[in-house]
Amino acid sequence: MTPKTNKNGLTAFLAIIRRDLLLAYRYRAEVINPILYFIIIVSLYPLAISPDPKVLTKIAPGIIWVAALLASLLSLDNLFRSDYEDGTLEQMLMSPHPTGILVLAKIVAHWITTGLPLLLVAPVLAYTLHLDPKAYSVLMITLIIGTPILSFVGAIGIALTVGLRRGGMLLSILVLPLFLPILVLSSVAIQLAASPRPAIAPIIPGAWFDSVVYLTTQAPYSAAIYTLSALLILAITLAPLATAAALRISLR
Amino acid sequence: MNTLTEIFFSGSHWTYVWWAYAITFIIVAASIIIPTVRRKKTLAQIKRKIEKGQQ
Amino acid sequence: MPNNQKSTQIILQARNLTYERNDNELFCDLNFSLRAGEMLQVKGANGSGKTSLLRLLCQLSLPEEGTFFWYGEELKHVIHQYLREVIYIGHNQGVKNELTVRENLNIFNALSEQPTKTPISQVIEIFGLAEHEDSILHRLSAGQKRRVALARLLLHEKKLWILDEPQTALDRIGLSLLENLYQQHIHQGGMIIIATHQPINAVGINIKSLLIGESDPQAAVCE
Amino acid sequence: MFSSFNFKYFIISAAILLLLALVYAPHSQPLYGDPLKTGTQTKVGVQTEYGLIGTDKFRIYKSQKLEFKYKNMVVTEKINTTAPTTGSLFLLTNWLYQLFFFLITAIAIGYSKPISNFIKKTGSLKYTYNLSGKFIPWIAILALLLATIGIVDGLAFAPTDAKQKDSFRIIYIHVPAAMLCIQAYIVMSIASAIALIWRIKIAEIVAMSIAPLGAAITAIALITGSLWGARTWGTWWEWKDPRMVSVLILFFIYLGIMGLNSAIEDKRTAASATGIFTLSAFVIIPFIYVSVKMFNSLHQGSTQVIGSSDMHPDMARPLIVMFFATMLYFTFALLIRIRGEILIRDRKTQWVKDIALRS
Repeated sequence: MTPKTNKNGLTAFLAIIRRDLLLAYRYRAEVINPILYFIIIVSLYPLAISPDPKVLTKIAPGIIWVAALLASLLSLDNLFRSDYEDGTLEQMLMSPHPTGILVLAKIVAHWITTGLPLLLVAPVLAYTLHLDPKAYSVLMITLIIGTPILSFVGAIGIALTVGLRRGGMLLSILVLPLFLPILVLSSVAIQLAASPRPAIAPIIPGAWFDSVVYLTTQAPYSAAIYTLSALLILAITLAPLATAAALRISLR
Repeated sequence: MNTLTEIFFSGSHWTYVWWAYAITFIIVAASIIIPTVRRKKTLAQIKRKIEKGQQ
Repeated sequence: MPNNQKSTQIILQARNLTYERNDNELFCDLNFSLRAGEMLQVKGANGSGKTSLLRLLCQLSLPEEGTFFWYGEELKHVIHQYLREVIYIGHNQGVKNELTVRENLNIFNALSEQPTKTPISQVIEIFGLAEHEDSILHRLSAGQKRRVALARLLLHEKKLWILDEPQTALDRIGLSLLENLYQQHIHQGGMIIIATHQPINAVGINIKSLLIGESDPQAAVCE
Repeated sequence: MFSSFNFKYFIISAAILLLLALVYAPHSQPLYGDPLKTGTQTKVGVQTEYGLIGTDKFRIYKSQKLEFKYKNMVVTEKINTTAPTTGSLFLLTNWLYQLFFFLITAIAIGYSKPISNFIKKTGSLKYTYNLSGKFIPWIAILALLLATIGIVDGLAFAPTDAKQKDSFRIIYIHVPAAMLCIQAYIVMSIASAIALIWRIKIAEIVAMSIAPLGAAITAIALITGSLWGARTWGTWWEWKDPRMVSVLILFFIYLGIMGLNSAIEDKRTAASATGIFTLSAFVIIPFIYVSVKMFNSLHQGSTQVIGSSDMHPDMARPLIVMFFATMLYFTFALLIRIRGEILIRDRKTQWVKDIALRS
């Protein structure tokens, strides 16, 4: 009879989150990188396209979301890379706790250190891009729901390419098509919130997701937000399992 | 010769149809020929290695 | 006093193990078994698959064929108990260089399910890391980092130790510390599988040896 | 025979597959939507924030702009009568086809225990190599026969569409290809799932060899789609069209899978890693369709037409023939690719050496 175990999955989960936050705190300089990257990318567009406020308001949601997507894609690398190199990842795979929980902890910690700061900076940048005042609330909602999905789905990609020497380019080719629904849903939601025109949607729900689109008649952007949150729930439940399996494979 | 140019560059409805069918034919043919060639090549490679091994 | 009455039950057993690394077979039909209180030294030239065999034991990689048995049961079915009883220290020591000694040990303490056998502060004393307890591992020497990695052996009640070249970068004191760790573990009925070239002069332990690769004709090598 | 049939597996898998069918149903219909054949009588309605604004029944002859007044709001709608729609005949065959496909998979899963030890027992790679060797000529001949019938019928005998004249004949290549790249992906996902769960070598080889073939078929769908669009919509690439964009994303996913597959040297780990990625992308594909359809409804203000009319039977006949032709072509090209991979995978075994010496 094994002695009473005083450490269940939860303690390991919290220990890993605490460890990663401690690491991030100890190297605070690195936490700012995704934010700087985010700011620089956003500032490219007005210079590249046109500083005229009318143009910028139209494309502001897209700019912010593309920048958020690229920033989180860039920061995915330090999710498993350092653990892979110093062997802690092997120890995690060998721990009796289910790997899914440990991976979930790492992804949550990664989101707190990289996804969350983007949320703080986004409204300021949205202001500089003359975003429509009505759209700020929806911008924040989509970012709060969207950025965790980026971390979860990106974790699967980085878990697959962590073992490869030149995995960086392959990671973006793998993960960007999977990021697309998030990008499109969020920018559609923000544009629907910003634009006064009533949203026109198909009226014959041919399939289940036509009725989801049909929902735009309640609040113009609600269907997009509903789908985004469905994607978030799917990501939270399935991505850790897929990432754990992917880690097992790339460490083989 | 001008029938060819006429078919493929006259800009009428049929040109688009012919272009579509031609490109599909090329891709389909490639997707059949390339693996067969590769299969033949692997067989030849194995054969060469065996013969080299026997000397 | 070494427990001389040998417990006959085979705890860990491997049957016709075959392993391929990108299409060249490292070893096939490898059989070995381990009883409580035994130590197995895996020998073989570099690249002969010693580390691969250890990773197979840790279930980090899968064999082409062959099965493991733990207490007579197939490992696939008792993987959870197995992982509770096993600890693996590989080449890269599995410690975070950006954290302090105490923080590293705290994490290992949380990662395993058993209650802590020896409290962390006592473990730090045993391994002579008392004054470096709160210093970042970056600043410590390779030998001290290796001691932090080995400190994990005492943290929990682990039946099977799987060690890959544990003695690298250890000084004389470290080596003697390591050797009496072996003795202590074996006497308590533990098992050790170690892949190393240095001879292990731990008195009172019968060391079985297992040869892999071409270095020895009767080694388990593939035709 | 029935004793080894595992009803639990069968019912669970049937339930899961039914759920998948529901999720995937919308785009297993022809990917180019349900346009209107000119001259049909129909109603057009638009759902706006202020309620349903619509017309009563009227006959549509050409693309036109409709004006609806609602309170003080004027909503204008553009209706296009593009390619002929496919009628219920086609939808029926499609649903039967999908149902047949999922039923076979559910039964196979029910028999998974006997099947997996059959596969393990028969030294699967050699057995598959020889078995497929026998089938390939027949499949090739049948595919060629059906393809020629379909194309000749489609090009020569099908009536020209009133509005699109002859450029609509691209439909006989575009629609089967568009559907095939979805089916290829589903087959690849099932093969990867089997390879991951039971680690059967042949499943890994099947999954790995579908990726390049799927990419080729998606390329065909994209090219023929844009060529067709070039004639009917004027621009050969239309970002607003949800079908084109989602097929393009599927193409990127195929390329990602091929990239990941070639990046890992060891074949077995490469197959497992690709399997994980295929299944993760399999979960996200419905969301791609949802988001692109929503994107389209935001910018174009989609004109959903109440009631869709049937496709002229002469037009539909070659399409159905072409479906079976493309399916057979897919199996044919896949089997060739599989045989190549089997030889590479087992190049050390004796039976491969014999074949090499004999060749």
